Amino acid sequence: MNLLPEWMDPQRAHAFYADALFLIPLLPFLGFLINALTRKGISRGASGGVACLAAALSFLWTLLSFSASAGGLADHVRLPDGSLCLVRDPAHPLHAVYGTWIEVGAFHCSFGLYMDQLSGLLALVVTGVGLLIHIYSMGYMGHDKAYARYFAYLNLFLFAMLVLILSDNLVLTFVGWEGVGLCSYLLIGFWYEDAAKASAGMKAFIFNRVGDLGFLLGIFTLLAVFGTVDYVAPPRQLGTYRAPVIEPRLMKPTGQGGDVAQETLLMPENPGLLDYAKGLSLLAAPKATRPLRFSTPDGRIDLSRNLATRIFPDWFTLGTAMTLACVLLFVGACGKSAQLPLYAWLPDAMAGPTPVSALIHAATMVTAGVYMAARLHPLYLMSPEAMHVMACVGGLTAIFAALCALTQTDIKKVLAYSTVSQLGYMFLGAGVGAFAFAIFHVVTHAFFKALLFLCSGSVIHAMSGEQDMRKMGGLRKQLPLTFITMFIGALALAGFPFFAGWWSKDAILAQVLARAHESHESIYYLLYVLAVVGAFCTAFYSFRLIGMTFFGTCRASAEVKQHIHESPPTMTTPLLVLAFLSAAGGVLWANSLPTFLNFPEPTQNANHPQVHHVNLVVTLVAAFGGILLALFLYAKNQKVPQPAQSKNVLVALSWNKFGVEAFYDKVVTTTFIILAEMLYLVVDVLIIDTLFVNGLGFATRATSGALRRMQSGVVNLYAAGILLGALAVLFFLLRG
Amino acid sequence: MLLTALIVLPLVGALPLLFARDQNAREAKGWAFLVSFVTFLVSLPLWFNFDPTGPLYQFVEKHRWISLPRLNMGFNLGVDGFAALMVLLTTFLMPIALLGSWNYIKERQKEFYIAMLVLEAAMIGVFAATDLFLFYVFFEASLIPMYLLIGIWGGENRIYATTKFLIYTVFGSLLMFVAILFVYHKTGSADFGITGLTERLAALRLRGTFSRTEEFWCFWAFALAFSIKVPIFPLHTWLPDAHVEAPTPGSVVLAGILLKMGGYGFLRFIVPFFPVASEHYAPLFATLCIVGIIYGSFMAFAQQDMKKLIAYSSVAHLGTCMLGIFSYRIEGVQGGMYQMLSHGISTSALFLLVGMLYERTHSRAIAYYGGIAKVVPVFTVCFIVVTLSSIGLPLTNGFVGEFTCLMGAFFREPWWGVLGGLGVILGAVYMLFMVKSVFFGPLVRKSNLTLQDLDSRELSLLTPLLIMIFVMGVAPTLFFRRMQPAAEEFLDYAHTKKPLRAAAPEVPQ
Amino acid sequence: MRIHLGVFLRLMEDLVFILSGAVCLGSAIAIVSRKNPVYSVLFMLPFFLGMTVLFVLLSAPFLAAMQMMVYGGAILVVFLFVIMLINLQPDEIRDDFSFATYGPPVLMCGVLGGLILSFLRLSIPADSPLEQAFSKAVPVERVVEQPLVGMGNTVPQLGSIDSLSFPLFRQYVVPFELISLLIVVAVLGAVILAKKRV
Amino acid sequence: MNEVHFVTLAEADFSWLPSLFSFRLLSCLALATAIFSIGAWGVLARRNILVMLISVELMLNAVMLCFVSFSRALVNLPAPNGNAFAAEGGQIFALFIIAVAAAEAAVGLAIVMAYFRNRQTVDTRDIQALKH
Repeated sequence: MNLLPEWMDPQRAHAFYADALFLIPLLPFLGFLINALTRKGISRGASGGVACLAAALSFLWTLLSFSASAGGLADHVRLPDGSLCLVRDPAHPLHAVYGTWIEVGAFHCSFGLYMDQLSGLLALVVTGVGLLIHIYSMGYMGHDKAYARYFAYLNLFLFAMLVLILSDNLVLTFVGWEGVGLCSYLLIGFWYEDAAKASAGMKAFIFNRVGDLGFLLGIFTLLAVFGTVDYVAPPRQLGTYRAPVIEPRLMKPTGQGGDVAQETLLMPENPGLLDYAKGLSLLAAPKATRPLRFSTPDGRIDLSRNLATRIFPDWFTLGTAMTLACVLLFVGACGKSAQLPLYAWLPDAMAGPTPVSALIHAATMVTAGVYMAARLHPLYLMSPEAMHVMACVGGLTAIFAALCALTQTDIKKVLAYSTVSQLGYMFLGAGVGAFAFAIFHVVTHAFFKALLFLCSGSVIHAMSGEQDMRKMGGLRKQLPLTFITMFIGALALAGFPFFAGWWSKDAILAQVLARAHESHESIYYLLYVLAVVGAFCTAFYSFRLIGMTFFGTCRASAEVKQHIHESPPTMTTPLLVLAFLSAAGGVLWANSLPTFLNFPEPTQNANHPQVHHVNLVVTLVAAFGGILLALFLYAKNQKVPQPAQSKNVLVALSWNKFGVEAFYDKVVTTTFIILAEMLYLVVDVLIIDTLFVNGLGFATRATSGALRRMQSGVVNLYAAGILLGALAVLFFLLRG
Repeated sequence: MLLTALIVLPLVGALPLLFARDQNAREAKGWAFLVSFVTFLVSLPLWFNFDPTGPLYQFVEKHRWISLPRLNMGFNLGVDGFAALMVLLTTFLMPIALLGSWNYIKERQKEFYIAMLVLEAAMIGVFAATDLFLFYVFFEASLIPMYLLIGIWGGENRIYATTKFLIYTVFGSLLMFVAILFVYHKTGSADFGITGLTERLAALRLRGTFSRTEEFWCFWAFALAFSIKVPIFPLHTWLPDAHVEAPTPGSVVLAGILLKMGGYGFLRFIVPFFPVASEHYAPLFATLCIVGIIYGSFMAFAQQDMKKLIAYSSVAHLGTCMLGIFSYRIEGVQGGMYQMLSHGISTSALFLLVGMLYERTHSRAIAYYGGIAKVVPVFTVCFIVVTLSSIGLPLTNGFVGEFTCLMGAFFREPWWGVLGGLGVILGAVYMLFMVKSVFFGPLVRKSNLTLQDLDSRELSLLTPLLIMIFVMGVAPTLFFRRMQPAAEEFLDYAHTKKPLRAAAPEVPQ
Repeated sequence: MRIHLGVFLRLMEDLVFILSGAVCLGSAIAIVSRKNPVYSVLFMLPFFLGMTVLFVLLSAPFLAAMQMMVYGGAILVVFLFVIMLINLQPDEIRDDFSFATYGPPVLMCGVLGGLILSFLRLSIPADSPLEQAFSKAVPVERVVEQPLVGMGNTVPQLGSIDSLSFPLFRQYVVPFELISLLIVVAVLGAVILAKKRV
Repeated sequence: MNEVHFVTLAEADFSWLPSLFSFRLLSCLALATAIFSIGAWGVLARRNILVMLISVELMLNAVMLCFVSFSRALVNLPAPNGNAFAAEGGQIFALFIIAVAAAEAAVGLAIVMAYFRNRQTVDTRDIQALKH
C-alpha cells in the first residue's frame, strides 16, 4: 500500500517521513496543552474539537509514515552510481534521533523515534481506535462538567502511548510506559469526588509501579550485558537520506532463514539490543552455555567489555542473564497488562468513564506488555525459560479471568475480566513463540473489545448510569444499533468463525497445540486444555452478557425505562466502524502477518495437518458450545443470577475471584498499614528518640545531679579531695 | 571576586535591616527579597561563564585570612561544576523562600529577614569554600540562623525541635573538628586547602605514615558529622521535628540546601580524604541507605502530618542519592549529585505548597482535608505535578536522579539496585495516598468550601520551580555535563587512582 | 668490757630518738582520737615536748627553744583559752567514732604514709650520701674558702644562735620581714574578729 | 628516680623496717610521715574545728621535722655553689613555719570564736555555708 505522492522521490520521502515522525506524538501533546492551559477559556465544543482534531491528524500522519516505512522503498532504490538496485525488503524502518536525553558515563539514551512494521501497526491501531473513541467521547461525556479536563487527559494518553510504541530505546519506552500509567491513574480517578474511584486510580498506579520496578531492573540487566538500551543501531546521520537500505544486511532474501553467511557479515558499528540478539542467534554455540564475557573472532559481537561479569556470579551464562532480564521485563508486562498476580487493578479500573475503559483498559495501554514482548522477541527467543514463564502465566491468567467473568453481574466487570483473559491469551501465544499472532490478537482484540466497551457505554448511557445487568434486559428493541454492533463484538470475542477474534485466537491455540505436539512437554498440553476451556468460558460469558442485556423483558425501574433511548450519532458511528473492523478485521492478515511483521516464523509448524484439524474442531466446539449454552440459559429462559447469595461453591469462588482481590485489599493493605504504624511507634519514637536521643539528655541530667551532691559544704570532704589529689600526684611520681 | 561578592552581598543587604526602626516594616520583606534576587542575578555567571571543559575549579580566588607561622587558613574560594550548581540552587531557592514567607511571618519580621540573609551567605560560603577551615566556619555559621529560625518563628514544640537539631548537628561537627585538626597536623600543618590536604594525605598513605587506624578514626569523625546532616538512617530523627516546627521558608531552606551539605561533605571531603576507609565502609553505608529508603518510606506512610510525611520522604530520597554515591560508579555518583539538585527543587516546592495550605487553614493534618481539589483546582494541579516529580515520573527531574542512582547501585551490586528500587514503589504509595486523602474524595469539612485558590504571588513563586522540574527532567545533560569533571575527580580519589602532583598547588590555576 | 664512747653515744641517740618518737606518735594519736577536745589540747603538751627533744637531737637547740616557747607557751594556751571560752558540754560533742567516719580517713592516711615512706626509702637508700652525711657527727665549726664579712672564714656550729642569725638577716631578710608583717596582720585580724560581733 | 614495682604483700621484703628503730635520716623522715598522716587523719575524720586546727598543727610540725633533719644531713655535705649556710636554711624555714603556725592559729581561733558566738557550734556538719 503506497500512499506516497507520485512526485515524491521515494528516498527523499523516506528521509522526510523519518525526520517528521515526531509529529505523531507531538500533535496529541499540543492538543493536551491547548486543553490543559485554557481550561475555562474555550467552549466545550472547541475543546472536544481540538482533541479530536489532534487525534485525527496524528492518525493521518501515522498512516502516511506507515505507508512510507512499509513500502516506500519496496521496489527499487537508486544506488550512488545511478544504477537501480532491487531491494526485497518489505520493511524499511523509519528511524530518527532528535537528541540526547540522558548521558552519564557509559550510559546513553536519546530522544529517538523508530517506526517499523510492528510499531507502525500498533501506532495505527492506537491512533485509529483513539480517534474513534475521541469522537464517541464527545457524545458520551456531553453532560460532564470537566469536559476539557477529560479531553486533555485523553490527548495526553495518546501522546504517552505513542511515545511508548514509537520510541527507539527501552528507557524512552519506559517514559511512555509510566506516562500511560499516569494517564490511567488520572482517568480512573476522573470523578475524584467519589473516594472509591480515587482509590481505584491509586491502586492502578501502585500495581503498575510494582511492575515498573521489574521493568527498570530488566533495563539495568540488559544494560549490564550489552551496554546499550537502543533497540537498533542509530541511523547514520539525522536529516539526510540513510544508506542502510542498500546495505546487503537489510536486503533480507525472501523466505525465512536466508543466507546466513551473508547475514553474519554485517554488524553495525554500535549495535542495538536487537542487532546483538540477531547476531547472537546466528552464532553456532547455544547461548545457554555461552559465558557472559566473550567476543567472536571476527569481532562482530564483542561482549568482552560488559559489566555483567563484574556484577553477576561466575555461574551466570549469557542464557541466564537473558532469562533474568526477560523475566524482569515480563514482571513489568504483568503489571501493565494485568497478568497474574498483578491483575487486580484492572477490574477496579472500570471506575473510569466507559470510553476510557475502552481505549486504555481494553484496546491500547494494557497491550503494552505484549508489544514489549514482541518488540524484544529476539531476546526472548534467547531464553526458553523466560518463554516458559510467559506461557504459563499467560495461560493461567486466561483461564482464571475467564472463570471470574462467568458470574459477574456488572456489565463492565464482565468485559474487564474478559480483557484480562484475552491478554492472557496474547502472552500464551508469545510464550510459545508466536509473537506475530500475539500481535495479531492485540489488533483484533483492540477492535472488538473497544467495540464491546463502547456498546456497553451506550447501554449504560441509555440506562442513565445503570451498570448492573440484572436491572437490564430486552434492550434490543430500544437500542437496535447498539444491539447489532454489540452482538458482532460478542461473536468476535467468542471466536465465532471468520470474525476477527476467531482468526487470532485460533492461530494462538494452534501454536500452543503445535508446541505441545512437537516438544512433547505435558505442560503445554495442559496449557492448551486450559486455553480451550477458557475459550469456552469466553463464549459463554460474552453471550451471557448479550442475553441478560438485550433479551427477555426489561427489569429496570419505571423512570429509567422512559429515559431509554438510542445514543446520538457521535456515539453510534464509531460503533459501526468498529463493528465492521471486528467482523472483517481478521481477514486482513490471517497468515501473512509473520512475513508482514518480518518476525521469525514460530519454530513449530502449526500447519501440521493433525494439529490443524484437531485445533480447528476443538475451538469450534468450544465456541459454539459456549454460545448456545449461554443463549439457552440467559436469553431463552430468563433466570436472573444472584451469585452473591449462591450456595454453589464454584459460583461463590468465581464471584469472589478466588479470594485474590480480597487478599490484596484486606491482607496486604492491612499488613502494610500496621507494619508502618508499628515501625514508627517502636523504632522511631521508642527506640531512637526516647531511648537514645532523649535518653542521652536524661542521662546527662542525672549525672550532673549526682555530681552536684558532692559539693556538700562539709569542710572535711574538701580536705579529703585535696588529699586525694596529693595521693594521685604522689602515685604518678612513684610510677616514674 | 564573584564568589566573594555572592557571600558579601546578602550580609551587606542585611545591614539596613539592622537599623530599621519599625519592627514589622513592610519594607523589610521587600528589601530582603530584592537583595536575594539581586544575589541570584549576580550568581548567574556561575551558569553561563562556567566552562565544563575548563579546569576543575573555576572562579578561583585566594585572600590572606589567618596566616600565622603554624596556622595558615586562607579565605580561598572556588567552585567545581557541582559546587557551582549547589550555589546556584541556593541563590535560586532563596528569593522563592522569601516570597513564600510573605504572609507567613507575622511578628519580628526584620529579625527574620536578617536571619534568612545571613543564612544565605553562610550556605553560599559552604559550597564555595576551597579551604577546609573556611568551610568549617561557614558550616557552623549556617547553624545559628537556622537555630533561630526554628526556635523563634517555629510551631508549638519549637524549642525541643531546635535544640534537638542543634545538638545533633553540633555533636557531629565538633568530632569532625577534632579530626580536621588531626589531619591538619598530620599533613605537616602546611595549610587547609582541600586539594592540598587530599593529595598530602594520599602521599602519606603511599609512604605508609598515615596508618589504617588513624584513617578509620578520622573517617568516622567526619562521617558522623555528615551522616547526621544527610541524614542517614539511624540519625534522622531530628529532621521530622525540625521540619514540622520550622516556618515554611525554614523548611524550604533546610530541605532544599542544608541537607545537601551532608552529601556534599561525603563527595568533597570524606571519600577523597579517606578512600581506604570509605571503600571499606561503603557496603555498610549502602546498607544504611537502603534501610533508610525502605524505612523512611514506611515512616512517611505512617504520618498524619503532611510536613512530617514530606520530611520522611526526603529521608528516603536522600537515601537513594547517597546509595548512588556509595556505588562508586560514575553513573551513580553523577546520579547522586543530580538527585540532590532535583530533591532540592521538588521538596522545596512541596513544603511551599503545604505552607500555603497551612496559611489558609492553620492545619497540616491530612485528616483535616479531603476533596479540596474541587475548591482549589490550580493548587491541586501544582501539587500533583510536584508530587509526580517527587515520585520520579519520567520527564520530571525526580526520574533522572533516581534512575541514574539506581543504575549505579545496580552496577555496583545488583541487590543494592533491587532493594533501593523498592523506594520507587513505596514512594508512589505514600505520596499518592496523601494526594488522594487531601484532594480527592468527597469534601467533608464545610470550612474548606471557602478555601482561596492560589493568588498571583504564590503562582509566580511556584512557576520557576515547576519550570525547573520539567527542564531538569527533559534536558538533564545540561547539568550532567557540568558535574562530570567533579564526578570523575571524585572517582579518581575514591579508587586511589589519582596521579599525585608533587607539591600540588592548592587549587589548579 | 669497755664500750667505745662513739658507739655508746650512738646507742644513746637511738634510745632517745625512739623514746621521743614514741611519745610524739602516741600523743599525736591521742590528740586526734580523744573525743573531748580538752584532752586533745592537753595531749599537745607531750607532743611538743617530744618534738623539742627531737630538735635537740637533730642539733637545732635554738629551734627547740622556739618550739617550746611559741607552741608550748603561746599556741597551746590560746587553744586552751578558746576551749574554755566555748565550754562545750560533753553532750554537745557530736563527734562519732564509727567506722563509717573513721575508716576511710584512716585508710587514706595509711596509703598516704605508705606511699611517702616507700618513696623516701627508695630515694634515700642506706648507702646514699645523705644518709652517710647524716650519720656523721656535726662539726663544731666549718671552714669556708672566701671569708664572710663580719665573720671571718669559719662558720659556727649548726643550730647555734649566731649560725642562724647571720643568714637570717642577710640572705633570708626579705622573707623574714614578710613573715613579721604577716604576724602583725594576723594579730590585727584576730583582734578585730574577736572584738566585733559578726 | 628509679622505677617502682608494686609487689604483693607476700613477695615484699620488710628487711629494712628494723633500721627505722635507729637514729637515721630515713627514720626521722618516717616519723615525720607518720605524724603528718595522723594529722591528715584528724583533719579528715574530726568534725570539731578546734581539733581540726590542732591536727593542722601536727602536720606543720611534721614538716618542720623534715626540714630540720635534712639540715642535719646537709651540714656534712659540700656547700652547693659556695653557699656556706645551706644547712641553716632548713632550720630557718622551720622557724618561719613556727611563725606562720602562730599566725594561723591566732586567726583561725578568732574565726572559730566569732562563728561560735553567732551559731553556738563548732561542728563542721552545721557549717555548710559553702554548699549554697
